[in-house]
Amino acid sequence: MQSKVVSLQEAIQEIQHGDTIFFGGIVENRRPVAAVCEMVRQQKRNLVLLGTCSIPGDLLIGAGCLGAYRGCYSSNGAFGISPNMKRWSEAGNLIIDDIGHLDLSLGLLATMAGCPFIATKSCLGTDVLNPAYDNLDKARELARNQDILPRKKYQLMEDPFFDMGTVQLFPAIKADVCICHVQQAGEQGTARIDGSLTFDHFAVHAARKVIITAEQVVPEEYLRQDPNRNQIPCTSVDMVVEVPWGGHPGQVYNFYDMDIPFLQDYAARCATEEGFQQWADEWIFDVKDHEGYLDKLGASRLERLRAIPPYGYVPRSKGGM
Amino acid sequence: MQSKVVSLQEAIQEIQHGDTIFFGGIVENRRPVAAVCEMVRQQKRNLVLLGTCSIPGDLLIGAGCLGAYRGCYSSNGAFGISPNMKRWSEAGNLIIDDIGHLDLSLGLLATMAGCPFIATKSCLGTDVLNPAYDNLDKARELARNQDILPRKKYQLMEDPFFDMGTVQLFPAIKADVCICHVQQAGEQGTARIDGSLTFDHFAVHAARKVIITAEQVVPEEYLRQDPNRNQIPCTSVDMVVEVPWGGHPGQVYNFYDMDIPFLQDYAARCATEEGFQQWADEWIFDVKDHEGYLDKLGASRLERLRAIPPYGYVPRSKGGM
Amino acid sequence: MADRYAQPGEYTPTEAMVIYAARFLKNFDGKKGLIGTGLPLVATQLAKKLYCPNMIIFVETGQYDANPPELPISIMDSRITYGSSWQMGDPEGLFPLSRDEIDFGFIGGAQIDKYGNVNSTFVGDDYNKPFKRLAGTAGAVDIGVFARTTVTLMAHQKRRVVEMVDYLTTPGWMVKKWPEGDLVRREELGLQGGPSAFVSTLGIMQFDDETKEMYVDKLFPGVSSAELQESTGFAIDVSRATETDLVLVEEVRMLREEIDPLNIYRMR
Amino acid sequence: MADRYAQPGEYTPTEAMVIYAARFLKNFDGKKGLIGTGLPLVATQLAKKLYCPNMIIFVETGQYDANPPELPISIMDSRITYGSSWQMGDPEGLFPLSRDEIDFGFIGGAQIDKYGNVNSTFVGDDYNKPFKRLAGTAGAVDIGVFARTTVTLMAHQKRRVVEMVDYLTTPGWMVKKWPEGDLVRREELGLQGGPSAFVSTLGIMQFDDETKEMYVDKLFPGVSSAELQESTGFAIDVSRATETDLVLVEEVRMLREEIDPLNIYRMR
Repeated sequence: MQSKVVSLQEAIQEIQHGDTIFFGGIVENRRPVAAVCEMVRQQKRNLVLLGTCSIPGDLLIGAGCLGAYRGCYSSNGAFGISPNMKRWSEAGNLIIDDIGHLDLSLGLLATMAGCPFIATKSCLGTDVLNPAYDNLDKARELARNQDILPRKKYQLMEDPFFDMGTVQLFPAIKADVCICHVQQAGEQGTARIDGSLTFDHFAVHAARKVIITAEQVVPEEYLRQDPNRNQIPCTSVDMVVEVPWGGHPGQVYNFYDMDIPFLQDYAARCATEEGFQQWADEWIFDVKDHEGYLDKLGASRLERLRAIPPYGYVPRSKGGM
Repeated sequence: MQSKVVSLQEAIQEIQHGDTIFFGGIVENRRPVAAVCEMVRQQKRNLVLLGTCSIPGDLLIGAGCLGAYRGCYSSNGAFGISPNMKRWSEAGNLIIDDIGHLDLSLGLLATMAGCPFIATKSCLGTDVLNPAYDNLDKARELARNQDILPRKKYQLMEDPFFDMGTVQLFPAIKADVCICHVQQAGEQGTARIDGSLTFDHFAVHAARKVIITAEQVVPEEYLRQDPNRNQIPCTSVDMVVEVPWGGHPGQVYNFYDMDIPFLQDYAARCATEEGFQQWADEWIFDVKDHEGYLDKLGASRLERLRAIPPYGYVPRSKGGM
Repeated sequence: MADRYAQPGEYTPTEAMVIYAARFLKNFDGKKGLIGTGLPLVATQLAKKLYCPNMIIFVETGQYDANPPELPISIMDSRITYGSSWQMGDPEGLFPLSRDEIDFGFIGGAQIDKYGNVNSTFVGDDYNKPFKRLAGTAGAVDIGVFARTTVTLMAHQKRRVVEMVDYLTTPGWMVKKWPEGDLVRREELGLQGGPSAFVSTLGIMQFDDETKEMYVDKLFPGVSSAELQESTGFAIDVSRATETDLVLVEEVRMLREEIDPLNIYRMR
Repeated sequence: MADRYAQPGEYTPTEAMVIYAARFLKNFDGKKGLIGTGLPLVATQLAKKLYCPNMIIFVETGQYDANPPELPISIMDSRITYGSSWQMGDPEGLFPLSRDEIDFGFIGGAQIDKYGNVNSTFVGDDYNKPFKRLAGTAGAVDIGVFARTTVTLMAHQKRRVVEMVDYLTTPGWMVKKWPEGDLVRREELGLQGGPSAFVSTLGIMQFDDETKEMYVDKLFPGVSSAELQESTGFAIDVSRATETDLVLVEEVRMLREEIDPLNIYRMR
């Protein structure tokens, strides 16, 4: 099998305006931040984001790349609601279609299993099923590839098998592009994740194009000595990019811990439009590329974040925050 | 959390007549043979077997423990159709309800995800959906706990989400008892599998009672240093039994390869009722317990089967068969 | 013995909330809980150390029987991985709910109403232009639908403890039946469980067996019924309220010195 | 150059079947195949060594891009684990089919009919008391439903190559529409693909574009149309049959010396 290793610029060029996208990781954990900075540089437009927000989604919103968001969680965790998401949605400038966390899981599970839908009670009783809050059609109108989104948000039906009463049929969740940031990938695309897999192990099978950014590209044969320890098969991966510190300012288990001052600074500055623009100039546009971003951060700052075995993060007893 | 380690006899005593059971592993790979020999000794009756047959199911049939079989594969692989299964079913003495391999996978997936059913095209066009061959009700009548089996085998419906046309709703697959044989388990039940997980990683979440037999019981803390490498969480396990060579004559990846002469002998002798009875006397009843079985096999025979790293089996260049 | 007890003023209202929540979790020793992000995580850590060492913790980013060596900054923090029995992803983290394995769910939120419904999606009356956009559903929907019971933790403020939530994220006792959206008892939808308690910065609220409406079960030391009513957005039944036992010095010490020495959660 | 070719008699009919099947797989170099147990596994190994090194193999016990260092005894043999990209279980092994990732499926069976339907469940007319119980569906159902095309391998005998299979395990071109069981074209059920070839011990059969009925495309060296018709349970169209190229000495050598030196698969 040929090598799938490309540059970050090349990989991101494959993303089209209007694509429906999914990012691996969650909140501050293993998110493809470097890849998203490159998307901002390349000024992708009218994207539909599926899944969760946090820094990657928030950057796209602030930079005007995102048209709609369909997901279950738009928080930067301990650092507050994703600030651009908050500002844009409260101004009425972003289409949001809320689904449940289990919905997201089951939708990706269905796609991973090649099934059009699955039955659950996951949102019965809640406003997730409220027709007045159903923005799926609006998101669909924006999508370049409309067939990727289902015709309707859900359907109720009586369970014919176990007398469970009314259940909700929930459709598969599919994407044009999935970008995951992982610890290690082989040059053919086999990838190994440490810590929470979040949705990555399902999502890579739910997208037409899969980009893996990895802290390290390692020999494919090395990963194939213990295929039980790999989470992503090469057959579902289209491009591999080596991006050390590609999840900064978040954490990448066994590699580095989160950069709390950076995250706090982001939250504070992005509370206003001007603040975000300044931040983006400083950390995305002025640095030109990920190498520039790393150099601006500085080696000693990064070294302080480096994970300590066996914990996989920086324990507070060792100077972590 | 308390230790869940018990003896094989104690674990098997928890299985009731009429239980619906599922065995981990498949064909010659990581099957709980020692546990099933103990089930035969304890003369369980009217069991309903879900999943696949091969030696474990075949022993239960030959010994008169099984009332019905609902599954997708009843072969001992390279050693032919499971011989007791073949004899009994051809005599009209065994209720069989055939489902597809993907059906089995999706049914367990649905249960693992806590869903009553899932939509698929998996058996459209085939005789799996033939009402004349639907023996689910007969199997259900035999089961002690009838609610565990669905009210009907499948239902057809139009896909409302992606214009896929007619799809088949397939119900969750649940069991009273699941027995898996694994490489390593901690005393609290966390387990690590090498090689194919077969259905074990789903099935342990689909049974009310889960028994893990393991080649080695290792310190729970050891397994918890890399929880990404574990396949079964302690919370889904009720009992842990240390049973070295518990998958013989099959293979247990990284521990031992299959015992081909033994498997050939089984196939040959079990072609007749008398042959099976003799075999069972010799290898189940006369040896009293698993230790007796191992001593009868002999240490040198077992040593020849021991897996060689990094392959995890005995390569033919190193004397394997 | 006097110095065994801390007096109001020697701890913050947030610390009181976390401490009494930890005590409430005594009910769940040996049980399985799915714990939401934020202060529930802190209260759970305190409870495990002091009151229920055998509580089994699931986290929705895929850890089973989590035993983090130090306080995670959120439920997504990889501090939860090491020491857990199994580390998968979010789907596997949530499936114990839908499989009916979870004895209790423990969450925060932005609004709670008199039926124990919780809102963590948006505040306002226009979904497409909210007064305040919140984090969204996350596990809060699923915990409310599937767990055998739930406990909610929230600062007690008039704008938070309301007659009816602006958006029903976590189903409490009276929920919406679609497609019409009629308010019905949760059991009518085949949902088991329901909330057992709302632990606030002022007291512990429970729900009437008959009406399923919230009432005050306990007031924290130094909190009056009037003050609690004043901080509540609807007329709440305070007739059954009694005062809790005092906070222990040891509880405050544990929280400040061992659980969150860096005050990451800004409890003080 | 004469010794480049092996003559009939210098290889067995089973070896011929495996060798011509391996050649047929040339069509799938660089493609993704899901390979069934038994001789398809052997033919695939031979094909990868000689004709299509870039074929990507999936196995239904959960290996992706399998590269077994030596011939597995069946598809469940753990010899397939080492060297694969990913090792999960049977569900993950099958999902590439339902996700429409599989270019071709390659299976054996006990019966095949004129529409390419395959039976691996039972032979006889009483499901509850079969003349001969077989292994059951396994992946044979799923490969036939989902793969973009299928190739079937089977000894050519009158009782195996029949007008209509006793049990329709693997859907071919004309399949059963439930609940009535009417025979319809597979596309009427929304099933893509369909069988491209049946490689037997006597020749290679394909299916007419119009009628979807099996016809003889190639006869193996030394096999006559009459012999093939005699071994077929229905009147088969032999009018388009031509003879295959001769078997290569190297193909036989590779099979005997490198692929299956211990004759595990009893091909000779």
